[in-house]
Amino acid sequence: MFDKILIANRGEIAVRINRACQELGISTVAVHSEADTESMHVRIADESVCIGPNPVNKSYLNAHAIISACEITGAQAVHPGYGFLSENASFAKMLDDHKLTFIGPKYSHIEMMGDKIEAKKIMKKFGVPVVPGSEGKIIDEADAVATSEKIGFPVLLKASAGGGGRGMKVVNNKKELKSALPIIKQEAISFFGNDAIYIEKFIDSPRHIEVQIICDTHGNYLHLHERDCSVQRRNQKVLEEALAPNIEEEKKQDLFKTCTNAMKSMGYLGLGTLEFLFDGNEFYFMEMNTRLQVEHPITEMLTRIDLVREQICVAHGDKIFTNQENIKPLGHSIECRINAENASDFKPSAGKIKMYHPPAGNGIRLDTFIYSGYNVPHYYDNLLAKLITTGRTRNHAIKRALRALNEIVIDGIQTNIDLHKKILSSPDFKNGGVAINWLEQNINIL
Amino acid sequence: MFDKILIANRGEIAVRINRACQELGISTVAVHSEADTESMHVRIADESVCIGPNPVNKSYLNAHAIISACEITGAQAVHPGYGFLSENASFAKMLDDHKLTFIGPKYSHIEMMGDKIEAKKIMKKFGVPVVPGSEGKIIDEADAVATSEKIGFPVLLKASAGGGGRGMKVVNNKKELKSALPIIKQEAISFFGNDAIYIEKFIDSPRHIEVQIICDTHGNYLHLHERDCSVQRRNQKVLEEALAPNIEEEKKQDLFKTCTNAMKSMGYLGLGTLEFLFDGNEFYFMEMNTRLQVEHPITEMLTRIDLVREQICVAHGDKIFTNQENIKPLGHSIECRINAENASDFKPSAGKIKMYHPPAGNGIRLDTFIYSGYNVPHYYDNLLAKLITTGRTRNHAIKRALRALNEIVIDGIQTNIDLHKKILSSPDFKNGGVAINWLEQNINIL
Amino acid sequence: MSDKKKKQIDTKPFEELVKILEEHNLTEASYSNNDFSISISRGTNTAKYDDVARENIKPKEDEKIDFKNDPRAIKSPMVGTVYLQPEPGANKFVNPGDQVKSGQTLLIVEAMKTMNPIESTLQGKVIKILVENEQAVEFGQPLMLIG
Amino acid sequence: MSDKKKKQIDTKPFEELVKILEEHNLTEASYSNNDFSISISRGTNTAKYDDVARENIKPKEDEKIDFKNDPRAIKSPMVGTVYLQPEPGANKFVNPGDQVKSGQTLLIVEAMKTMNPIESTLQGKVIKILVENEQAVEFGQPLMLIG
Repeated sequence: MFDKILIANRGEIAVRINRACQELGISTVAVHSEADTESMHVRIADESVCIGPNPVNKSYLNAHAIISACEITGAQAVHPGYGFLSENASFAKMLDDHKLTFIGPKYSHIEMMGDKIEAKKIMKKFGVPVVPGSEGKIIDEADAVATSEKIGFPVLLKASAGGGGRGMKVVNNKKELKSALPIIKQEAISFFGNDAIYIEKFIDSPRHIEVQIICDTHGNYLHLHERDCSVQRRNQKVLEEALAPNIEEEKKQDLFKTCTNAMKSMGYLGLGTLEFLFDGNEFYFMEMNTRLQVEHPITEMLTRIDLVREQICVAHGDKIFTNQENIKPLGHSIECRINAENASDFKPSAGKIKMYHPPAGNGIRLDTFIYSGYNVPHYYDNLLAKLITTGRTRNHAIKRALRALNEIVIDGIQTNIDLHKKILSSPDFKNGGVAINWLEQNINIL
Repeated sequence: MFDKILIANRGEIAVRINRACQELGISTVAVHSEADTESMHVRIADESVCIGPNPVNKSYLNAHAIISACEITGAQAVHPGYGFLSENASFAKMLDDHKLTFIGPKYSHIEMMGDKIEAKKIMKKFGVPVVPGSEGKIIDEADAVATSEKIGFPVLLKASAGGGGRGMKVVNNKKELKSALPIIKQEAISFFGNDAIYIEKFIDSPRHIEVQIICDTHGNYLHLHERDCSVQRRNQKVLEEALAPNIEEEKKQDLFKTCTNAMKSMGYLGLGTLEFLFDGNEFYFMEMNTRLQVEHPITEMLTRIDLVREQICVAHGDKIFTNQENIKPLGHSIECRINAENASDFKPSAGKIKMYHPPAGNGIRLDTFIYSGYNVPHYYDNLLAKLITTGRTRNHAIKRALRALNEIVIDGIQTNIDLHKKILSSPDFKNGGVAINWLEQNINIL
Repeated sequence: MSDKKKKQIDTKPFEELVKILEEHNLTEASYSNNDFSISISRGTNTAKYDDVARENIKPKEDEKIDFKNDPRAIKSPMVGTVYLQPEPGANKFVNPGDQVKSGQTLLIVEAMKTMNPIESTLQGKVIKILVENEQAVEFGQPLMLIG
Repeated sequence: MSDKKKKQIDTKPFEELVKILEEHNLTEASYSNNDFSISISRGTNTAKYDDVARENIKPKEDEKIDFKNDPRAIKSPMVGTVYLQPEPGANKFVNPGDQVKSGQTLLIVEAMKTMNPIESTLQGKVIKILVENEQAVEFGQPLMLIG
């Protein structure tokens, strides 16, 4: 095993990784900006190195400083956490060039999945379901009609150079298609100077379902079941749960098989998450995250596999300790992302935490880096803590989350704790299976 | 289900029970002494009633005040926790007379198991292994020799009226027996005025192994496997683990079967723990606790069954949600009892907790009632918190406990955190299976 | 007498200064003019859990505690239900303004179907009856003020 | 005797001030008017996590931080390894007591196999060299004092 790992991150995930290292008997090096000198991830590490001033591009994104920090401390491997350099292929390559282990997949796979269009093509090739659409640009009206009828209405007309909501139109039938096509083409030319049009199946109110996978260098390509991350606001996940309610087990199992086969075909290594839209009982691949996810703990709670520990082990070349048959998720787990933010305008809320008292007891896990007296800097992400509650049933996990949210005390800055209480108390959420636009549509009436 | 439960306890267990009630949607009534007005169990309950002044006999042991508190609040059931009135048969009977539910076994069973000699006789009748010994008093030397040889040396000669270490002697063979018998007889007469002598198998350095059982009113008598509570000081458990290391699985399974059969024969209801000495690959029944144990969380972690929740459900007459086949303990769990005590003389340490910061993360559970600024009163038990760490393997759980003990901050009063670190770091403990006298014999060299 | 007046601290400016301190989240503040000067400081911003918990968890009903430390209070020696008259329809044992003697029955607390007459431990006038008929009371709860 | 009386402390204002201190959770308070002045302070009751953590977790090496806010300090602009001379065996770039000009090379920080000459941003005498040859330094670590 590695003797020393450098953790190239901050906040709760750096603390989380540090704990996994301690439990593996690995020494840790924290890196930090000047603002983070008193941060928890620095305090609990065995060593720390200040790598730059407060802006992230000069500190946590400063690949050179991080590699230098490895050199002066003798760290053999770098855990990038999530965000920052975690999906930066050239950073992974640089580490490789310096004979340092990047705790993550091969850099070629990071690069491959980093190009979202390329990723879809590859996944389609491996048999993973993607959003159906035209193979290339539409030739003429007849082609558009034929393609749309093959996919099934409603479809989305998209200017291939489009963006920002422009050059896009949903059409519900042949008639609408025929009248919309010339308009979109005209828009495409006038706004983007390119009349190439694609057609894609229109997915109205899908759910966000993702599959966690883990692979080693010994030919094991396993899945750790799925997570439902549909409770979102402005494309940011707010609350996640595992397993996903109200989806047929057989449908899920088929998807898992497809995913692990794709990983095998790629020869993937480490943790990865395949994100899907789910609508009309069908899954559509969106993208693959080639790193540890924020919401990984709910999977840990159900499978009882420590993902960070295993991630380090497989990066070291060890074999996964278990096999697919022995991974049996039990119960239900919910993660509430507790952010420092204003309840009404959702603006980040920085400042001093006067008092912090966490919830505790059976079925409660709280991953955080805050403490009474900590000054939350305004430079970074506003995620303060992840409350993970696990119960025998979904209803039990919800009740547990509510009682934990009533116990928690974070005084001095504003948080979204009340929003979580509202979500968990809403009949829609209790029924299970809300779509990704549900929260935004209902946020004022919850 | 009950609408309202009164929790007749304080400290961490009252908080624990309150949480289970909240998760079941049951309203709670906290009772408290004057000193506990600001205690956490009062703060988190839906209602609270001051039942008396600080001494426990006038408050937490005041059955009349507690029943009055039920009457004025409309609570339908009482959860006694552990200690205090939890094994008081007449309290359970009083509740019954007042048409209130005692969350525990029938009072006849509390009474039966409260008489330790009677309990052994009954268990022996049900086929539970007890310490072998003479059926009644020894008649003469020949009887003593025959009995001892049947049991096997070494044996313990015991004045039946003896106590406090007097009127007891270990003899290793026939010769020692013959010379000791008249001396013990003489001692028995002069100290206790009664020359009746018993002979019992002498168990030198046993381990303390206990079996958790749960029974409902629908004919289910289940075991939740065992706990090893051998790390003790002055007969007080310091650290417990589940499952017990280094004991043959078959041996355990035989014991479980015997225990559940005994419970079936008794028609027992609710939670119970059968405590055994384990020595020379044999179990010897000591006593049965007819209540929730302090160390119940380690069993919860392995079986993922919420014991307090189930205890309330079966007291209400519900059926246990699972069956024996589905109870499959997974991993290893350790509980460290964090006491407010002086590290050198073990005297309780009361006073104000200036700062409390708990450990957290994967595999950590902390059951406590303390908070930053809480004043620990000197009237009550010195248990501050229970740190429960669960890992995939025993070694993983130990490592996790050590990293959590390094994280925890309790400032202002003295605790036994260092003692736990020493225990968990010692080679003897790591090997697994220390005897009940191990800690006291090694406490100065750990 | 004038001396006494001079050495008395005027608490008003402190309260004003504390308000400023809190509003702006300061740790120190001082003020002076020709006649007096004042300064305060607070080492830490850390609120006590007491305060925070009260806000965040739930407030205890303060009325109960109000007269806890009042030497004029007769407190309940037990948990139970209060009766202000000997039997339904009868006159109250005592009324505000009544003069009572030590040992005189003030009210009854019923606990576990037993009626417990509560006798006055004080002599004087009934200033205030703090409980209502059939109200539930906890141990130590002030019942009446006598003085 | 009259002298003794004068030196006697009137405890009343203290009591009042302590009350104010406690009520408002302050650590210091002072008050004065034309006739008398009084001040009290109390070490903070609630230890900050900072202090507690330092004791309980592990102390940060304080030396590093000592000169952080010293205006005479030349700080490292990067993480790396310090070389005080241009090459092994050569003389040091500068020695304590040397007069240096702004822009003059003081030492080298090697980072990722690249030698980065660190130039003085100050003019003056080398007061102290805070690092040793081949020592690892972090961003912002004081290297030399110039003044």
